[in-house]
Amino acid sequence: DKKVVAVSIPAADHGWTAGVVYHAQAAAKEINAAFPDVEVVVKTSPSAADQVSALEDLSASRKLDALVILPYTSEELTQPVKAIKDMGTFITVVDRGLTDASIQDLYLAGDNIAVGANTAKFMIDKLGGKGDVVVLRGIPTVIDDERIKGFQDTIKGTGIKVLDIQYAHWNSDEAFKLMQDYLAKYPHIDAVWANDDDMLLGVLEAVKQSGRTDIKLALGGNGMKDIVKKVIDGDAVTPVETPYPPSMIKTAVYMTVANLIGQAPVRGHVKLDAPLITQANAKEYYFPDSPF
Amino acid sequence: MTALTQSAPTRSERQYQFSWADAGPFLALAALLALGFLVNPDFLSVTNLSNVITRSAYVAIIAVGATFVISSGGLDLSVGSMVAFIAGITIMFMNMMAPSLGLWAIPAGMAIAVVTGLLCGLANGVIVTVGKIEPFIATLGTMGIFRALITYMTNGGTIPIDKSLREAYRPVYFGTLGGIPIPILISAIVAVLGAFVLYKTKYGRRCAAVGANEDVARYSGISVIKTRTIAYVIQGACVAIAAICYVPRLGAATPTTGQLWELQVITAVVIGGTALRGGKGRIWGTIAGAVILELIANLMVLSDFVSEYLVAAVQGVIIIIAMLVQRFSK
Amino acid sequence: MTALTQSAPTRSERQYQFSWADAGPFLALAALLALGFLVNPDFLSVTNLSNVITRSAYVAIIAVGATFVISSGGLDLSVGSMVAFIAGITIMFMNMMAPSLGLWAIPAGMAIAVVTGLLCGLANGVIVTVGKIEPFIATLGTMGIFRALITYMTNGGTIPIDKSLREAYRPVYFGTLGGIPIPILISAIVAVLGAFVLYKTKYGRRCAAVGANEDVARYSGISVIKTRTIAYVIQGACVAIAAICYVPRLGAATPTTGQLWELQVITAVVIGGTALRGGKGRIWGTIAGAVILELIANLMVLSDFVSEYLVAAVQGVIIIIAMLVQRFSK
Amino acid sequence: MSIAARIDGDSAIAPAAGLPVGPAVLRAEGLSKQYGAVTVLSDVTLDIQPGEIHAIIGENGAGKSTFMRLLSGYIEPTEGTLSMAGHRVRFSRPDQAQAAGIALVHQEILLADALSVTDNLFLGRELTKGGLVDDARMRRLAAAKLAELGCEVSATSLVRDISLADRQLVQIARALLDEHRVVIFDEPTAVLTGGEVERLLTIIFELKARGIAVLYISHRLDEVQRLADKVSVLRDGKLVGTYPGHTLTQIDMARLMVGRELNALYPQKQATRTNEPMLSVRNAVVPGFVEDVSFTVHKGEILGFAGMIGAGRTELFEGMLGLRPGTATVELNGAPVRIRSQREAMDAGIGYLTEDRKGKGLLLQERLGPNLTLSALASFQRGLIVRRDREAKALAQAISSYDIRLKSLGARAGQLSGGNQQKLLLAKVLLSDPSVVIIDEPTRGIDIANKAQIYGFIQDLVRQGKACIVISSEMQELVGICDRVIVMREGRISGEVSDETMTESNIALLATSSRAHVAQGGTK
Ligand SMILES: Nc1ncnc2c1ncn2[C@@H]1O[C@H](COP(=O)(O)OP(=O)(O)OP(=O)(O)O)[C@@H](O)[C@H]1O
Ligand SMILES: Nc1ncnc2c1ncn2[C@@H]1O[C@H](COP(=O)(O)OP(=O)(O)OP(=O)(O)O)[C@@H](O)[C@H]1O
Ligand SMILES: [Mg+2]
Ligand SMILES: [Mg+2]
Repeated sequence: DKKVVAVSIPAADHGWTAGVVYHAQAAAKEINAAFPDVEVVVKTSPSAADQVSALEDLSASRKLDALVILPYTSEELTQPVKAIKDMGTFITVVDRGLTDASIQDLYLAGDNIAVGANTAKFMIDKLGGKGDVVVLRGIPTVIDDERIKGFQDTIKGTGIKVLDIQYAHWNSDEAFKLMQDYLAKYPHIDAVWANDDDMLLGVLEAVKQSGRTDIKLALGGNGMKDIVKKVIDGDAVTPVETPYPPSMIKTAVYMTVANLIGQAPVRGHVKLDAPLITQANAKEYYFPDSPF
Repeated sequence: MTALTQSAPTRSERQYQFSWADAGPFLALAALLALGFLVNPDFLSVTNLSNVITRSAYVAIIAVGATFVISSGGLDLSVGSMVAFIAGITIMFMNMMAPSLGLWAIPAGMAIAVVTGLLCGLANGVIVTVGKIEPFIATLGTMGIFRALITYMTNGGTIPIDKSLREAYRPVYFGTLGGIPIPILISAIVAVLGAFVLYKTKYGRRCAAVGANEDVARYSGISVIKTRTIAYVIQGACVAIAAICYVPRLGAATPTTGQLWELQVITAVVIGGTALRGGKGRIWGTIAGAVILELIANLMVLSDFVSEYLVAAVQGVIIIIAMLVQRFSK
Repeated sequence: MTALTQSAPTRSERQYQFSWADAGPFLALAALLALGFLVNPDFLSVTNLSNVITRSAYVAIIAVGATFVISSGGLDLSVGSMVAFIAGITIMFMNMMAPSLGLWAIPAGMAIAVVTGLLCGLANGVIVTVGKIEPFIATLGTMGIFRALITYMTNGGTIPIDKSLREAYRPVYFGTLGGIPIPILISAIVAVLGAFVLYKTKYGRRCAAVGANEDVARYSGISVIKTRTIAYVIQGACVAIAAICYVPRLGAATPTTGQLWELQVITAVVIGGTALRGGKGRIWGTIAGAVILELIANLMVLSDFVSEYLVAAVQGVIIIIAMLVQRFSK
Repeated sequence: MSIAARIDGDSAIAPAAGLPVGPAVLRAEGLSKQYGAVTVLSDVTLDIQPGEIHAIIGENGAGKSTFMRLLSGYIEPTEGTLSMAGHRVRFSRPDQAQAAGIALVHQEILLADALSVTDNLFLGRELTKGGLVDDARMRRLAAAKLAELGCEVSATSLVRDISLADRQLVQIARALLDEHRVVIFDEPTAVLTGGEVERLLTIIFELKARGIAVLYISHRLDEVQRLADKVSVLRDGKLVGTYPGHTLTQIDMARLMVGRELNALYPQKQATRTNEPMLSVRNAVVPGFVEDVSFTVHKGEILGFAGMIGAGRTELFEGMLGLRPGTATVELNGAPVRIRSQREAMDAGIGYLTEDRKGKGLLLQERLGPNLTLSALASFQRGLIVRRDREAKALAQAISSYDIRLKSLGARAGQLSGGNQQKLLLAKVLLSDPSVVIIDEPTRGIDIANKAQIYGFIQDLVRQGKACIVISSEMQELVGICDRVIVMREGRISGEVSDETMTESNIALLATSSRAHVAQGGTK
C-alpha cells in the first residue's frame, strides 16, 4: 500500500504563498515520480477555518501516514493538528510552530523576528545610527507581527526613528499608494522598510515617480527573485535582502518522506536562519523559474 | 359567481402543494451529492458528511438571520467581521473572568456574545432604517468598523482562549449529543426557530410585507423602521450564536476570522431561493444553500481533478450551475 | 385649467434648476477637502491632489461602467478580478508579441485588453439576463472565476511586463499632457463619453428605464435582455480601459491585483447618488464618489490621529457620515 | 328584459343604425384566454369599425381587461385570432401592436416611477436629432400633449412625485402621442374628476371624428351612454352581445352586465346620524397641501369630502393619520388622541382605505389571506402563532360578504381584477373593526352592482354606530349616500352642504370657483 503524505498550505494569495505552493507542488511531483510507494497530496486553503476543514477532509477519507503543514495561525490550528496526530500520523510543521510543541514530530521554521531584526541592524549600520524611517506592514497576522516586533526591538535606543507605520496588506498597489502618501506627508525620509517584497515593488515605483533623492534605502524581505536580482546587480537603494524562502516547504516535504521510507529517523527542530543576502551570496538565493 | 363556497376545500390542498420552485435548492443538493459520490465514494461516508454539515453550521446559522434581513428588503455585508469582533470580545471577556469565575466564565462569555451581537445588529439596523442609508453601503461601513476593531483588539495578532477554558469549551464544537454533532443541533434549532418566526408569527408576516412593498406595509400600520431594525437585530443574534460555536473550533480570534463569510452567507440565502429584492424568505432553502456551499468546497478537496489555482473558478462555475438548475426547475 | 400656457416657462426653468440631491456628492467632496486642509495643509498641495486624483482614476473609470450596470438594475461584483484577469492577458500577449512587433506590441495588447473586456462583460451580461440569475450571485461566481484564472496564469506569482516595453508604456500612467496626468485625462474622457451615452442617447434612456421598471420597459418594446447585457458589456470595456492604465503603474499583474475594487466601485457609485435599485444613474456623482474614497484613504495616512489598526473603522465611519450628509442635503 | 334592437353577438358585422359599414379595422375571432385550468375569456368574436366608439362593459372580473390586453399584445390568446383590415395579425409584444396601430391605456398605472414624465411618454420611441435624444423637442411635445389633456404637471417632474390622477393622464397622453388606428381605454376615468373627464371625452370624440376606432371600458355608465356608438357586454368571460349605444339606458346596461334585475343604486338614507361628535379634527395642516382644516364627524354619520383633483383631500387624511408629515389636533369621542402613525390610528379605532390600492393597499405578489389579515394580525394570533385556519375562515367570510370574485383560491392579489382588488382592500380595512372608517374613493373601478353593495355596507357601518368619512370624486355618489358633504379647494375647506343644499351643482360650484364661497354665504 502507498504511504500517503498530505501537505496542507495556504492558498496562493500573494507572492510568498505563491512560492510556497510552487515549491510544494514541485516537491510532490518529484517525489511521486521518484518513489512509487509514496503519494504526496497537496491541498491549499484560503483561510484558517478552511485549513481546518481541509485537514478534516483529508483525514476523513484516508489514513495519513504523514502531514506536512504550514499553519495559518498557531493557536487556531493546534487542536485540529493534534486530532490528526492522535490517529497516528507523523506531523511536520513548517514556519509557524503550534502552541503545543509536543505535537510536532518535526519542526522546520523560518525566523520572522530575525527578518525584522537583521533588516534593522543593516539600516542602523548603513544610516550611521540615526535617520527617519517609514514602515509598511502586511496584513494583521503573526508573521507580520513578529517581523515588526523584531525590527522595533532592534532599533530601540538608537537614533532611528519610525515616522509612520501603516498596513498595505502585502499588496503592491496599496504599497504604491501608501508610499505616495508618505512622500507627501514627510519632506524628508531616509529609509523605507516594506516587510515583504511585493510591497517593496510598489514602494520603489512611488519613489521613482516622486523623483526624491533623500531616500537612501528601500528594503523588503522574503527573497523575491526580482529583488534578489537587484541585489546581484548592486542596486544602491536596495543593496540587501532578507530571505524567508518559501522553498522551506520543499525541504520539509523531503525530510518527512525521508523519515517515512528512509532508514534515518528525522525528528526535532530545524530553524532556518535569516542571514542578509548581499551581492556576495545573492546568487544562491536566485530562482528565476519560481513565480516568486 | 357563487363558486366560492365550492372552491373552499381547494385552499388547504394548495397550501401543501409541491412546488418545484421551493424544491430547487434541495434538487441541487441531491445532484451535488450524486456527483460527489461519482467523484469519490468516500464523499458519502458518515464521517465526511458529518464533518461537512458541522462545518456549514456557522454559515447556516448566520444565513438564517440573513434570510430575515434580506426578506425584509435589507442586506448585511458586515456579518463576517461581526463574527470576528464578537469572537474577540467573547474570548477577551472569558479570559478576564476565568480566574474569578472558573468554568462559569464560559456561559458568562456566551451571554456577552449574545448581547454584543444584539447591539451590533441594532447599530446596523438603526443606520439603515433611521439613517436611511442604502444597506449595501451602511453595512460595508460597519464591516470596516468591526474588522478594524478586532484588529485593534488583537493588535494585529491573535487572541487565544485561556488554556483553562479550552478543554471545557471544546465540546460545543466537537461534541455530539445522541450521536449528532452539537453545531448541527444548534443550527437545526436556529433554523426551526427562524422558520417558526418567519412563517408562523406576526413578525414574520410583517417582515415579508416590508420587503415586498414598504408603502403597503406602512399603510397597514406596520412600522417599517421597527420591523427592519428587528431583522438586523435577529441577524446580530444569529451571528453571536455562530461566534459561540466558532470559538471552540479554532480557539482564537484573529483579524482574518470570518473574512468573506458575508459573501458565503448571501450566496447561501440566494441559492436557497430567497430573492435579494426582498418580500420572500425561505429558511430551509437557506440551510440547503449553506450545505451546498460547504459540499462544493469539500468536493474540491476530495477530488484531485482541479489545479489548486483553479479551485475558486470551479466553485464559481458550480454555483452558477446550481442557480441555473434552480431556474430550470421552476 | 388654462394655466397651461402660463406654466410652460416654468418647465424649462425646472430643467436647469439647482438640485440639492444632485449636489450632495460634490458638497461631501468639498467638505472633505476643507477637513483635509485643516488636518494637514499639505493635503491641498498640487502634488498630493494630483497623486490622489490620478490614483482614483481606475476606480472612477470602472465606476462609470458600473453606473450603467447599476442604473439598469444590475450589479457587478466581478470587476476587481476582471481587472486582474485582463491585465494578465494583456501583459502575456504584449510579452509574446514584443519580439516580433517591438513597441507595436503595446497598442496590440491594448486592443486585446479591450476585446477581452468586452467578452468578459458579455459573459456576465448573458449569465445575468439569459440565465436569469440574480446579478449578485452571477457576478460573485465570475469574480471567483476571473480571480482563479489570473492566479492560474501567474502560478500565484506575478507576470511582469517585458523590460523592453516597460519604459515605453510607463507614460500611460506616469505621463502628463498639458500638465495633466494621463490617467486623469483618460478618466475624464470616459466620464464624458459615459455621460453622453447615458444622458443623450436612446440607449441611455432605455438603460434607466429597464432599471426603473422592467415591465414598463418591456411593454414599451425595449428588450430588457439586450439593454442590460449591453450595460455589462460597457462595464467590461471600462474595466479594460482601467486595466490598460493599470499595467504601466507597477508593470505587472498579480493574483492580488484589483482585490476588493468591486466594493470601492460600488461605494463610489452609491456615494455619487446612483440608487442601487436602479433607474437613475449619475455619472458625475460617480466620479466625485471615486475621488472621495481615495481622498479619505489619503487623509487617513496624512493625519496622525488614527491608530494604524483603526484606519478601516474611521473610513467606514466617514463613508457613513458622507451618506448621511447626502440624505440631509436632500 | 326589455332591451330593444339587440344585435346578434355572433355576427357583429350587422351594423347599428346610422353607422357606416366597412371592413373592420380590428377583428377578434374566437378569442379565448386560459390561465392554467381557469378560463378567463372564452370564444369572443368582435368587430371594431373605424371611427366608432365601442364600449365594453361588464362586472368586475368579467374579463374586460383581459380582452383588451389580448387585443393589444400584452398577453397572447390561448385560442383565436386577430385580424386588422382583413389581414391576420399576431402580437407577442405590445410594441408590435403599437406598431400596427393599436394603443392601450391600462387600467393600472404602468409607468416607470423613477423616470420623468417626458421619459415615460417617449419610452421606447425616443425622438432623436443627429443620433442624440432630442430632449427639448420631446419636452415640448409632452407638454403640449399634457396641456391638451388638462394635466398641469411639469414635463420634467418624476412620475413618482405626481398624483395618481396625473399619472393616469400621463398614461393617456402616452397612448395619444402617436397616431393610432385603434385606441383602447381601460377605465381611464376611474381616478379622474369632472374637468379631466370632460376633456378626455372631448378628445375621444375628436379621435372618432378622425376615423380612429376607440374601445372604451368604464364602470361609469353615464360616460358610456354619452360616448358609445356600440356597447358590447361581457359576462363571465363570454360576450353577451353588442348593442347600439344610444338605445340603451344605464339600467339596461346594468341588467345586461349582471344578468338579473337590479334595485336602486343608492340605498334609502337612514336616520342614523346623531349629534354625538365621534371624531373631531382641528387645525389640520399638511405642509404644501392642506392649510388649517377643521371638521367633526358624528356617530352614525356619513360625511363626504368632495373636491377637484389636487384639492388636498387625500393629503389631509394621510397627514392626520401620520402617513405623511402634518399636524392636527384630533379628538376621538371627546378625548384627545395623539396619532403619529397608522398603527396608532388603528389602535385608536380609525381605519383608512387608501385610494392607491396597487401601490399602497395590497401586496400584489402575495396570496389573499395574508393580504387580508396584514393590518389585523394581532387578532389572528394565538400564543405567538398566526392561525392560518382562522385566516382562511376570515378570507372565506370576506369573499362571501364582499362578493370577491376570483378564479382560484391560490391566486395572488395581483391576479384579481381591479374591482375585486378594491373589495379585498375594503375587507382588509374593515377586518380590525374600526369605529371611524375613512374611505378614499370607495368605488373606484367598482361595477354598478357592487357599488350598490358597498353603499349598503357603508350604511351598515353607520347603523352599527360607527362614523364614516367618504372621500370621493364622484359627486353623484356623495349626494347619494352622505348626510353631509365638506368641499375642499386648494387645501382649504371651501364650503359644506347638507340636506337640501346637497346637490351636485352646489358641490361643483364650491369645488371649482372661489366666488362660490361668497355665493353660498359662508357655509363654512
Ligand atoms: N395572470 C392571471 N392568472 C390567473 N387569473 C387571472 C390572471 N389575470 C386575470 N385573472 C382573472 O381573470 C378574471 C378577469 O380579469 P379582468 O382583469 O379581465 O377583469 P375585468 O373585467 O377587467 O374586471 P374589473 O372591472 O374589475 O377591472 C379575473 O377573475 C382575474 O382574477
Ligand atoms: N410628491 C408630490 N410632490 C409634489 N406634488 C405632489 C406630490 N404628490 C401630489 N402632488 C400634488 O399635490 C396635489 C394634491 O394631490 P392629490 O391629487 O392626491 O389630492 P386629492 O385632493 O386627494 O385629490 P384626489 O384624491 O381627488 O386625487 C396635486 O396637485 C398633485 O399633483
Ligand atoms: Mg379591468
Ligand atoms: Mg385623493
